[in-house]
Amino acid sequence: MNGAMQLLGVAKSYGEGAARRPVLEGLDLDIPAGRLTVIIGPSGCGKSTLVRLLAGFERPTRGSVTLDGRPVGGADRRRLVVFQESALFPWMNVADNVAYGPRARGVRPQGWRPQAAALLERVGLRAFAGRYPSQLSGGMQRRAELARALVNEPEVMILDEPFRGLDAMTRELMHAYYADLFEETRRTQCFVTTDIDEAVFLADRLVVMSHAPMRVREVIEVDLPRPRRAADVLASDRANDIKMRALTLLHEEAMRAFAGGSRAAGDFLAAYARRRAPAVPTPETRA
Amino acid sequence: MSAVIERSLAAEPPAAGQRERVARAAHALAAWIASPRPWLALLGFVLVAGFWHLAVEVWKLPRFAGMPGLVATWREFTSRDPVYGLSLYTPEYYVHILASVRRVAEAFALATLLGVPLGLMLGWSRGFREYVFPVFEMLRPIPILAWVPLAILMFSGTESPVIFLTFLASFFATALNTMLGVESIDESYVRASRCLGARPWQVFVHVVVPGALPSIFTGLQISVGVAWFSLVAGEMVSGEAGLGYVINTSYTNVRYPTIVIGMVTLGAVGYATSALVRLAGRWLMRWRAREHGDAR
Amino acid sequence: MNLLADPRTRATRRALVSLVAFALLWELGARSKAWFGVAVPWVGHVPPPSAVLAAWVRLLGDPGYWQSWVASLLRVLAGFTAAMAVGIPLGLLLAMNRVCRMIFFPVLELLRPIPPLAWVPAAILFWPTQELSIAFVTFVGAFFTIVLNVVGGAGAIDVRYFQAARAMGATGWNVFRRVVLPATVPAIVVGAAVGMGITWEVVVAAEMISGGGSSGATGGGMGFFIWNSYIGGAYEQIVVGMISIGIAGYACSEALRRLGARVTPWLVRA
Amino acid sequence: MRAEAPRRGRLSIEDVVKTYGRGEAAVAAVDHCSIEIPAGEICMVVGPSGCGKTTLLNAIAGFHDITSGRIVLDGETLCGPGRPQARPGADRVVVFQNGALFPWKTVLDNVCFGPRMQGRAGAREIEQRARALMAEAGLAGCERSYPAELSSGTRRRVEIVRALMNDPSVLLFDEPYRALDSLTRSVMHESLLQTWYRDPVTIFFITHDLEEAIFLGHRLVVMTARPCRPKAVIEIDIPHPRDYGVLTSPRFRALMAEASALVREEAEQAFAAGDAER
Repeated sequence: MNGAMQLLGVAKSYGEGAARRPVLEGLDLDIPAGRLTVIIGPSGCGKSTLVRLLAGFERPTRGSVTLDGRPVGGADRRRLVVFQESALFPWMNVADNVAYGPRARGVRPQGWRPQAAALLERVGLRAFAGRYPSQLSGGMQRRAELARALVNEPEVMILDEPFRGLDAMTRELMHAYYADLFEETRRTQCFVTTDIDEAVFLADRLVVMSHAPMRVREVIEVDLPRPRRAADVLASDRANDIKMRALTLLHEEAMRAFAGGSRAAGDFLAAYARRRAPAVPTPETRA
Repeated sequence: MSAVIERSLAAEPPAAGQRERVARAAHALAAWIASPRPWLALLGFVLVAGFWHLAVEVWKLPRFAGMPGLVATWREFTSRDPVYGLSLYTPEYYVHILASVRRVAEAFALATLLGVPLGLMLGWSRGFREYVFPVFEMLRPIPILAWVPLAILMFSGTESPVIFLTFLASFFATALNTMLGVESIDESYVRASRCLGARPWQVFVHVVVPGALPSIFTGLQISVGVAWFSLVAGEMVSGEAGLGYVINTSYTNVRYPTIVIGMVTLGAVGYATSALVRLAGRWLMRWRAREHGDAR
Repeated sequence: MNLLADPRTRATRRALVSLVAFALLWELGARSKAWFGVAVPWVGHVPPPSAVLAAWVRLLGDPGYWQSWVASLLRVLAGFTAAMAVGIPLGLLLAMNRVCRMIFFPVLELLRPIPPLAWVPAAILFWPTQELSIAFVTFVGAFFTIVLNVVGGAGAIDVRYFQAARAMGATGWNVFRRVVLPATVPAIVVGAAVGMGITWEVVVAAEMISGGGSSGATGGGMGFFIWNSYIGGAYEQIVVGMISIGIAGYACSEALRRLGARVTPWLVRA
Repeated sequence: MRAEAPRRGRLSIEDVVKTYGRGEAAVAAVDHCSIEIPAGEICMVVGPSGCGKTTLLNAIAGFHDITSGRIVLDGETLCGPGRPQARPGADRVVVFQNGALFPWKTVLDNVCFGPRMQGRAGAREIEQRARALMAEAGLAGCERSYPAELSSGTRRRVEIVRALMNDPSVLLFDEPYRALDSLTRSVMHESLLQTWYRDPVTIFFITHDLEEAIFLGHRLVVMTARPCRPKAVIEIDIPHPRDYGVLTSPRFRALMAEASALVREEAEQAFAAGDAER
């Protein structure tokens, strides 16, 4: 089973001299083959940089990023990314978008056409194949993007908060979709998010990251049965314990992040500090 | 733990913000010098000027023979006693520049004074737009230069027709962009201000005008460019002084290097005036500049 | 359903009212000298719309009027297509190749503020025939707008599209043909529409300044037709010429916008 | 807690209908919706995207009219038969989805905007109160910044303080935290509750996020798909004050299960119809 990725002693910084901004320092991270690894950490802790390194859009300043032991070159179809905002080509309809990869690599149509059609069917977009991305809803765009990536049979799928911005209900349905797709294809997934519920529902392996420098704070094995159903996960105590553990870790990281001057975490602690709430009026007593 | 928060929550003293911005600007400049960018730009100029020099004065290619050469023009431009009477050292050169700049400034000011309020009204009140915009939109496509004869008929003398033409071009550009600016304001700002009890005229002053400001300045920049465009034409046809006049008369009196001097000066002064408008915009809309600079 | 209250018809009704009012005021102003003895400033010296209309009807039968139309249109199209033919590829080249951009973009940026009409004397010197020099000036007018728009458009393409394309194994040429080109089309359409507007402005001016070109009085184009009417004292014809060019310019820009809309079906219309 | 007169803010929406367009092109957005909100209650409104929740909020705020029905605030009819559109006013302040702080005004000028426009008090007094309210909300120190310099979370809290400066009877929230990431959102929830404990104004809060709805609300109104009308009302009997620990309590999870079952049917209908739920 291939598709295992590993980061060893990876460091990454932007700018030179006085304006040098180290984002990653000595990061070691394992993304095991055939499993769904979810990476969660406070916003602004360098998760997007990690995505770019895994995808090969950027080189690490130090250390190595390997796929099945071999160092990773530039971007290629073995490691495909699904971005936060849709990267569907707006000027191509859904069918052309999905067919783009195989066509660009000169694969003969008989090689990919049946599979593309099947994928479109699988994500429920066969009826919308002729539509342009701007004519699709947020959820449908995300499904088209998943199909566009999967048609290239990548060994690793890297997703950078792909469902952020969707309304909660569409997100829930997308979670189910994505989990089923994973259980069918069993390709290595590296899913980055800030949403704890999303992380617990999807993950085989939940990696909580620390802040500045970004390191693995703790790895939690999510041994919930598959296929996962929202109602079961909500009711499961095991899932609840994992969520509590992750929440506590993240709050501690936010505390450290705040000391590092990150504004986002600053709000967190400002509100969080005044837990001693004043005496509370309830609507009934006063009316 | 709350001590940590109180200390860090207090925003850093503004002076640091200022120093930080200056340091960042200095750093950006140093990076720009170090990068290949300025040298390649210089290479670009050398290539174009070089081709012009070679084609005219060295290879004497067909068609280029009669043209003023680079060296000839440069010598004329920088000589104390220019053959055709116009160079950096002759006061007449600056008289022409001043004449043109004064006309553009006068026309641009008038266009802004009339164009911005009209644009704001067109964008703000639908009734006003439904009555006024059709006439405005009928006159706008008419090329400014087609107004030349009418301008001469309508205005006596040679000065006011040129100012009118330059004004006309700027006026249409300013009014249109201001109107588009008002229409592009996010409706939630208008709604928020009405929620907070602002009466219509207060909404106009506190939301519509500042909200439309970015587009107004886009319009003003286009308006300056268009002003120079029609000024030159106006001066060529009926002017007595000014850079357009210089270029035209240099042609009729076969003073070719001066044509090029006129053109280059026009380019430089035009660039300077639009840079001035850009700076005014940046200064007036400081809240935008900070948006890109400091937001961490 | 009260027809008058429907917003659309109300808008057209108000447009008619304002245009009629404008024409009436113009008529009154223009005839103020004859009717009231004192000329209203500015408008007083302008031919009244009734006279303009009469002149226009007369001109409709005059082949010279139509020849001027054709002459100007041909010059516009010549200059415009040349500007597109040179401007778009150059713009794309500058967008795709960083070194070329860093070399040539600053030069273009400094040449741009020189008003196109300032090129007329140099163009007349350079080109053998007056026809070519007018076409060159028209070219200059539209060229800078198109190049800068294309470079701007291509430069603003979201980097994620390149990353996605490259990750899926697309090579340089495929990325250009399937990503850069389609993504730049909207900017090309905008550049073309603005460029077209400028070409009309420049053609009229060039024709006026250089005496209407070599093909004599009639073939001189609208600019010359207007200037000639002014010299000849036929002031009504000046206004006819002005409005005709206005219509021609508007029609060309509108045609471009419609063509642009068809070429970019994926852009959701507001 | 400041002692003050019996709380204002009793809002009743009585059989409100809203359709856009006319004749066969008419699109119904709100369909015979009736909700009673007692003074000081946090009423959460949940429903699939595009079902007309925002239309209802806009009608209360007075941004557009209603086709029929009545909306009454503390006994005074805002809009109803004879007056289809309410007049926007400082008694019903809206906090918008993408925020509506004036980017060209400093934070302090934003917060003082309401009272200054209404001319209700002297300039110095307004500024004093603004600084006090900002300090209370932990926003001391960013008076002179421009909104663009603040993090999105801080901007939301400034917007709420700007609303509270006008002593509104009702705060109308239109999915205010949708664009924020989950961690910042949990911060905003706690900060909003802190503000409410200090000054319990009535809150009409639209959201699609069930966890947010149950964590904040006293009551949860589940809306049907378009055209929206209340499908069910869930009492959220988790005691106040609440903090993030509540998210994992059994009662919370039971309420989540009940609410998501109700909402799922409506969402699936919208999802299957494939209409643009952006």
